[in-house]
Amino acid sequence: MIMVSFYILGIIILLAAILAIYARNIVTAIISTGVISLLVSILFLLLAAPDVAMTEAAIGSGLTTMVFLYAYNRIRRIRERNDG
Amino acid sequence: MLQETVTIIAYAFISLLVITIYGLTLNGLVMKIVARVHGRFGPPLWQPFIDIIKNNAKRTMIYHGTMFFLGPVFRIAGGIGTYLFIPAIHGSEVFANFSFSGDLLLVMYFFFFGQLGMALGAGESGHPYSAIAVSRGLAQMTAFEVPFALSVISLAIQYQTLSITGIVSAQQGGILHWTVFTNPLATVAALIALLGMNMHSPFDIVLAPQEIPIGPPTEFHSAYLGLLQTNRAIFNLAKLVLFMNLYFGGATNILILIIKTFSIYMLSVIVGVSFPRFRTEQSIRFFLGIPTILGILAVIFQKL
Amino acid sequence: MREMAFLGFALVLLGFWAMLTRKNILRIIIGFTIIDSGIHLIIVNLGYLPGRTAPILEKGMRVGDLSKHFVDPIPSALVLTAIVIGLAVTALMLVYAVRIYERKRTLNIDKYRELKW
Amino acid sequence: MVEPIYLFIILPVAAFLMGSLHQHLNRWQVFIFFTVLLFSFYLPIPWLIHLLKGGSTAQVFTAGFLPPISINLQIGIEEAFLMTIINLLGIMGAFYLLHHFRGTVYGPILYLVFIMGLNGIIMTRDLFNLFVFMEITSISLYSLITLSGSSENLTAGFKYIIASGIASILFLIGTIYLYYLTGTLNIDVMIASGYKIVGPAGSIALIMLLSAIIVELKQFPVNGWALDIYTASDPGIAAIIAGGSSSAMFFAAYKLLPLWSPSLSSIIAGIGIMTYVLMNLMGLKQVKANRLLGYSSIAQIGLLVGLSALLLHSTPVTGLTTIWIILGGLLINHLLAKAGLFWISGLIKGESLSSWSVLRKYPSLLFIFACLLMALAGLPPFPGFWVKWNIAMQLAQHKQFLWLGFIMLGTLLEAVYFFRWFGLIMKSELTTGIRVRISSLLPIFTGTFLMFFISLTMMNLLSGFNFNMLLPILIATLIFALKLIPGKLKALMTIFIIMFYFYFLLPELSGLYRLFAIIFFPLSALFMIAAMNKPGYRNGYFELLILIVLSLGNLLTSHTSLQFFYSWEVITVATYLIILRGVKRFDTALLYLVFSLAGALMILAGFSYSYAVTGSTFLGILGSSNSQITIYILLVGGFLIKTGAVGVHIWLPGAYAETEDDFSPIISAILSKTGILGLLLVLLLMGKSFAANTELNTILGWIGVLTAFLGALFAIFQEDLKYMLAYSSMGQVGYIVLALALYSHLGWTAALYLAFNHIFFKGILFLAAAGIIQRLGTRKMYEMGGLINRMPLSFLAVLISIIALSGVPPLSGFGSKWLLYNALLEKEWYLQAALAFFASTVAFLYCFRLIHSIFLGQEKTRFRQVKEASLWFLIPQYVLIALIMLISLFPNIIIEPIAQVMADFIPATLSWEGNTLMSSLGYWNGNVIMIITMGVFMIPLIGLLLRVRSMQKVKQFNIVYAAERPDKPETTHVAHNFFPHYQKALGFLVTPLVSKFWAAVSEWCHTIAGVLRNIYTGNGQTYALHIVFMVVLIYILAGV
Amino acid sequence: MAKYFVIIILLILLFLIFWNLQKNTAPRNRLDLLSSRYIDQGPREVGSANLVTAVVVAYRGFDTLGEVIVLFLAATGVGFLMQKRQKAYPKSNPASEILRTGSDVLLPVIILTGTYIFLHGHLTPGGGFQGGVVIASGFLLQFLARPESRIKVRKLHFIESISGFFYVLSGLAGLILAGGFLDSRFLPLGKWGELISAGAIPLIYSFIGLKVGSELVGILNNLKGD
Repeated sequence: MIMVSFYILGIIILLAAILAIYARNIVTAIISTGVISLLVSILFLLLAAPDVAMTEAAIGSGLTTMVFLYAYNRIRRIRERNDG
Repeated sequence: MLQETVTIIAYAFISLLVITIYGLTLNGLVMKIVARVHGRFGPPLWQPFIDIIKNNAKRTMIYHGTMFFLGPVFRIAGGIGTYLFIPAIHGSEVFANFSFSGDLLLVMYFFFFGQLGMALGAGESGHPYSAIAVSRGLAQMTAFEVPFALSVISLAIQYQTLSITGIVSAQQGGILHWTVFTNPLATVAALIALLGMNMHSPFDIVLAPQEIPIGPPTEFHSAYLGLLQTNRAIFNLAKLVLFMNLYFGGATNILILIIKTFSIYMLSVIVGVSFPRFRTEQSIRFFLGIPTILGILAVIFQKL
Repeated sequence: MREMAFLGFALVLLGFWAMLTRKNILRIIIGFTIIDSGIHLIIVNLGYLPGRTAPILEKGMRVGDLSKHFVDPIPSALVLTAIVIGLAVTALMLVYAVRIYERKRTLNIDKYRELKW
Repeated sequence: MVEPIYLFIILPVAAFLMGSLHQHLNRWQVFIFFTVLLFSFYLPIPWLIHLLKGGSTAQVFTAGFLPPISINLQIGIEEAFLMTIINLLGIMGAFYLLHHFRGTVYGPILYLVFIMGLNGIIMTRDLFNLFVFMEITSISLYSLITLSGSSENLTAGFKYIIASGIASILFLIGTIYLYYLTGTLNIDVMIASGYKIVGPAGSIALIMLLSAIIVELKQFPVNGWALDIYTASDPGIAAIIAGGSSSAMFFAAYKLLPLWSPSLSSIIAGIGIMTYVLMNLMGLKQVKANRLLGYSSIAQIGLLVGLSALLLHSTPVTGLTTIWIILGGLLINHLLAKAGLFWISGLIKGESLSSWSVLRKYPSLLFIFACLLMALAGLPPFPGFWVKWNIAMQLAQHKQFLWLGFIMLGTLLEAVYFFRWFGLIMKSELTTGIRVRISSLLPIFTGTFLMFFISLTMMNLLSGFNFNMLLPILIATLIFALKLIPGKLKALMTIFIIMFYFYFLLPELSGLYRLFAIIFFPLSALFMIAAMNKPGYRNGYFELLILIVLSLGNLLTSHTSLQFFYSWEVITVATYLIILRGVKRFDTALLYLVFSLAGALMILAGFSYSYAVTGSTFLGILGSSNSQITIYILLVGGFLIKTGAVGVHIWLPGAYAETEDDFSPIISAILSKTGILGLLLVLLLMGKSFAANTELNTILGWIGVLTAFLGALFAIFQEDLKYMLAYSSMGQVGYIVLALALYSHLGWTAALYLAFNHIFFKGILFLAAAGIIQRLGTRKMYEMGGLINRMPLSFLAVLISIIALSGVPPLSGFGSKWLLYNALLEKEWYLQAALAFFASTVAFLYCFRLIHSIFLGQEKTRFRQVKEASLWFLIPQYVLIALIMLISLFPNIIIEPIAQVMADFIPATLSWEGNTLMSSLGYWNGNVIMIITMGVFMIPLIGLLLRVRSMQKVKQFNIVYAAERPDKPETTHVAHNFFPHYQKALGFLVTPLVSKFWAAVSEWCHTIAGVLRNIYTGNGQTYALHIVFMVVLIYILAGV
Repeated sequence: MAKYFVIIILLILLFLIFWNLQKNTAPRNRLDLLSSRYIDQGPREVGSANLVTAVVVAYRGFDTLGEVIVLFLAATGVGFLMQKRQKAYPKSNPASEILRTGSDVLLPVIILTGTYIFLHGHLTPGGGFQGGVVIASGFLLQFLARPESRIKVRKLHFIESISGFFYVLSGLAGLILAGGFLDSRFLPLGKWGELISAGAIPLIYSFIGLKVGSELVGILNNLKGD
């Protein structure tokens, strides 16, 4: 059971990684990165590390993604101002 | 001590006088012979004496500067000095000159003394021909000194001494003891060098009678010229005596000296008249070619 | 679990791939975070022993032979630190990206070559 | 003693509080900032003292548990030392950055945390904690780099983050697997349980860890980002990166050293030393100052890394102290010097190397700059010198000759670009653009001052204090301090000091050394009379002269090879500076320095080889080993460079000719004898059984005679007066080398006699040249002419000296020729003798050309009014003429003492009979020859004088030339290209093959550097790729 | 293209290295001495039920100090870098009413949750860092809901400083009152399993939580702009 869920998660993680690398839209990529972290944190739970899972979920998928999006947002705004 | 000194000086004077007279005669003789070879009548035998007396008797009123004035003095001092450091006649006290004060190296370097002085005097004359001629002369000299030096080194190996007296005494006791037979390579190298030393044709570009009237002494006249001419007799003979001592067994009396030096001189003259003139760089290359190789071979053979 | 480690390494390599080939510096930063996730996975996996539980005492557990029931707490502790450091670095990189974009109006890393040799 | 843990309490607290309270703190903020920094500086000092007194290494435990349960810190000697200097650098750097920190609270906070991080890296004994502290320093640097906010700052910083990020990843992987294998994170426990780190997993874990550290240490090839950081970041930040961050990281590497397997260890050594060499090589191409400093920084750290890997692994515990001193010295030397240079770079507005020429306006800064460069190049009296020396000794002792060679190559390359830079500063157009702030200057000066202090300490530690070695520098500094004394007075003082020193030195010396002391002291004092002629202050000139001459004295009193080498290098540097002062273009001086340093390195290699075999630096036992051939080759090679032997002579003409006119006599006549002294010492000290018989002497002899010949040949084609004399010097010294190579009593007597003679006549010639050039303002001989009327005294001096030079009897020169040929023939070196003879006739050519072109021939219109040379030039000339005359008349007064001295070493073959010298081959009576020559000269002269009345000097153009009277002196003065026929006949021999060869070497070095540095594309991704590549490479090399 | 080729080759080699590394790592079936000791002695020595917390706060507390400093550095660095930003940027659109109301309601709940997490760090999974992040996420929601809102930066900094200060101070207390710097046992260990137990761990985690939370809010605030 664990192994099955692991394999499914693993494949999704890898696909998400590829998506993060190659997605046209940078926002998609950022979200995919967050998804990777989230799924990895599930793996941490499987590995009996709830502390790490919590942290990874909170920091890796939550906060980091937000920081990413904020940064990207600023870049976009610079671009807009520049174009405008 | 004083008496000894006075005697030596007196002997030197005698030796010098004899050699001067002989030298002048030799010059006259050669001029005559060369003229005859050319098919001319030529000057009389005593012409050099006349020239020398005439020129020396003339009073000079002008000069180009101190060095110009001293140039001929340097020149003749060089000639006399060279001669006086060579023992002219083996065993003779009169003709031993001042050979006790130095060896062959001294003589070889004293050659330069007169050359240098002459070159300086000629330089101050401000005449471009003099400078050109000096440049050519010096350049040529460096070249012919090489085979000569090699030849001398070969002798030094052969006789294990640099003393001229020593070399001469080692050659005594028969014609076959002469260097010319015991060490022919060295002799040939040196004789070729002698051609250059004498600045005879084909190595007479220094004088180059056509474009550079008489070489370095172009501006020298009257008394200066007299000194130079005197020197030419003495210096010429000094070289001949040296060669005689080194390669032809030396001389035990004045007659042998005359015969031997005359023969050596004639040798160079004959070679001279039969060759065209070399340009300076050609003569440099020439001397650094075959004669130098001969010299090196002479050294190597002696060392073996 | 060996598979877990390979997943971790696969993430590391994918991250490297992103970092080495993508020109957009945001993607490079994404590559970094992917590598980070992979590393964390590797570390936690090394502390895992099959069949054991998280090192949290609950009422009723007997103190004494707990070390036979728990996984290794040290890697977890290290990963906690590593995650926070990763966040710090990512945040700084992103701020850098913003500032660089402000200056250079491009996110292409090939264009940042005024300094070389 | 304060517990070190308080560093991690006070600094964070200060940082935390400053973050929020800065509005309330206002001015106090700066106060708190510096108080905290001062505290961090103070903290390790009592520990250092305590530990130096023999106290034991202290452990600091955290969390109330003992390691390995909890993290512990350690403060031992190394830690305390490094913390002291890094925190000191921290304070100085903060002071420098003060103006940047105004108006921002973030800067000081980041800076404080950065300093704390460095201390943490140094002290922690936990691998993961080390990682945390590395991250702390990196992250604070990420921000600090952007201090000036330029876009270069940002892009460089981004590359740094990429590289450092990858390094962190590798470090983490390595750490966690090591933990997995050993079950601990404590470094000491991990080292103790090293047996558990086995198999491929262990090796790969180590490789990962190692790769991370190599990236952080900025080693080749994973350092492109570091170069960008050094270039782009504010110099104040670059200084703390180069000094602080690199040093701390080095210490981290040092800590982990016992972890590496032997094969990894040698990989580290290879990477470190290759970094040193290649970075210095690539530095050759660099034109930006900060980037060049970056190259040099990386190189220095590479050296440190390489050395620690090479030495620490194979040294027994007893020898460790020395190695620590070496590494510590190298570190502190680099730290202070590089930080100082970066700080100076912050003052200068331009970024190109030549924009630093503005320093010329600030002599004190320039002085500091020169000091820092010399320190980095490993020249005395800076710590770098002691380090260089001991590195050579230690590596030799460990038989690491290949690495030693590489290190020397790197040193040389570094010196090339540094001193090229210095030359550029001194000689390129004066730029403007400098902002000098007191706050910036203070750390620069403090750092340099500290360097002197540390050098003294190192001298004390490594070789014992020696006041004599310091004396020259002290005196020179003292004179330098008396800035406003007129030059003439300084000249007098210089002469006085030199003679005073001589007076005290002479009784200490004996034999050979006494002869050389006479060469070095009274004669150079005599030459210095000429300096009285020049007006103005001439700052630096006399100081350097004193430095040179007094160091020459130290050469003579040296007992150990260290003392000798020290003085040797001081002379080299001082000579370089004095040459640089005088020349118009810096490359002449640079060429001198580069060749001299190469020579010095060869000498160093020789000494170190000897040390490796005998284990002692005592000069007397130089030869008591069975590897004499190597030592002989190295030492003789080194000294030959100094003599300007053919093949390595290309520095010589420029150095002799282009330098100031009154220094030329000293360098060509006197300083060229240092090489001779060296050669003589080598032959003496190598032991008779070896040195007298070795076939190498034959080679040496041929080198000597070829130098003599080619020197003379080059001289005849020179149009420039001083170049001719320079080449002539080269040739004359070639004779001396030839004579020395003979290893016979006659030969050595000839050599020293030649040496004396050469000083006399070359001194006169250069002094006369100086006088002439001063009056005429040109050095081209064909522009002169006819000067005999204007400068009769100079003419006479030159005349006598060329007679002496060419060896024409009766003057002293003939004696040297006579001795030389006799010696050569005695030794049966016949072909050499012939070539020497040829060379001496060629010398005749340039002698004549010299005197003819200048003094004879046609007088030029523009020089009609020139006066006789200055009296100050004539006085020493005529003293020398008197000496020449004296020894011509009585050669014995000089030959006899020389022959006696030489008889101490080799049985005499020279004998006397009254005034007649007898060799086994010939004889020579100088006295009589002189008298006879005078006689035969005077008699015709008197005869001629009798026949002249009312002499009248003809006008200049009163000659008949091509049937007309010339009217222009230029067309009638045959002087230009005086020996065209020689050019045609033997010109091929003077093709500058050697110059071309060295030019090609330089060209190739630059080309290789240019190609190599293409790997630094400026693209962050490429740099990341380099790191991956390096990991793979190390993996392959380690052969897992 | 050649560059891609090189990268592929290098990454394949890197993969081989990793493969080699993992393949040769023997799976372990029992814990090492050190971790066994942590597990066996931890509850007794430190009093923490969560042994990860025991390691993080107590045994490897020094690492955690570093960790806090790293985050502090990140916050400072972001502030430092953003301080020099150029002119103002165009305003972003205001968020929907639902989001605003929701965030207003949620904020206290989220903060409470965060506080719970770091206060129970020694008992349950989670701790100061996780709690801090949760608190920050509450503010994040605020930012999203009211992009124009400005938080009181000075107050934020004050909380950050003071909590950091007290964190180090509690470490110092450990040095003075207990076994060493950052020793959490300067307070009584209390009864195992209770909220107020495990020495100073809850206290320390609270400070950390506050500090981390305020720092993260600072970062987000800085990045948000305006």
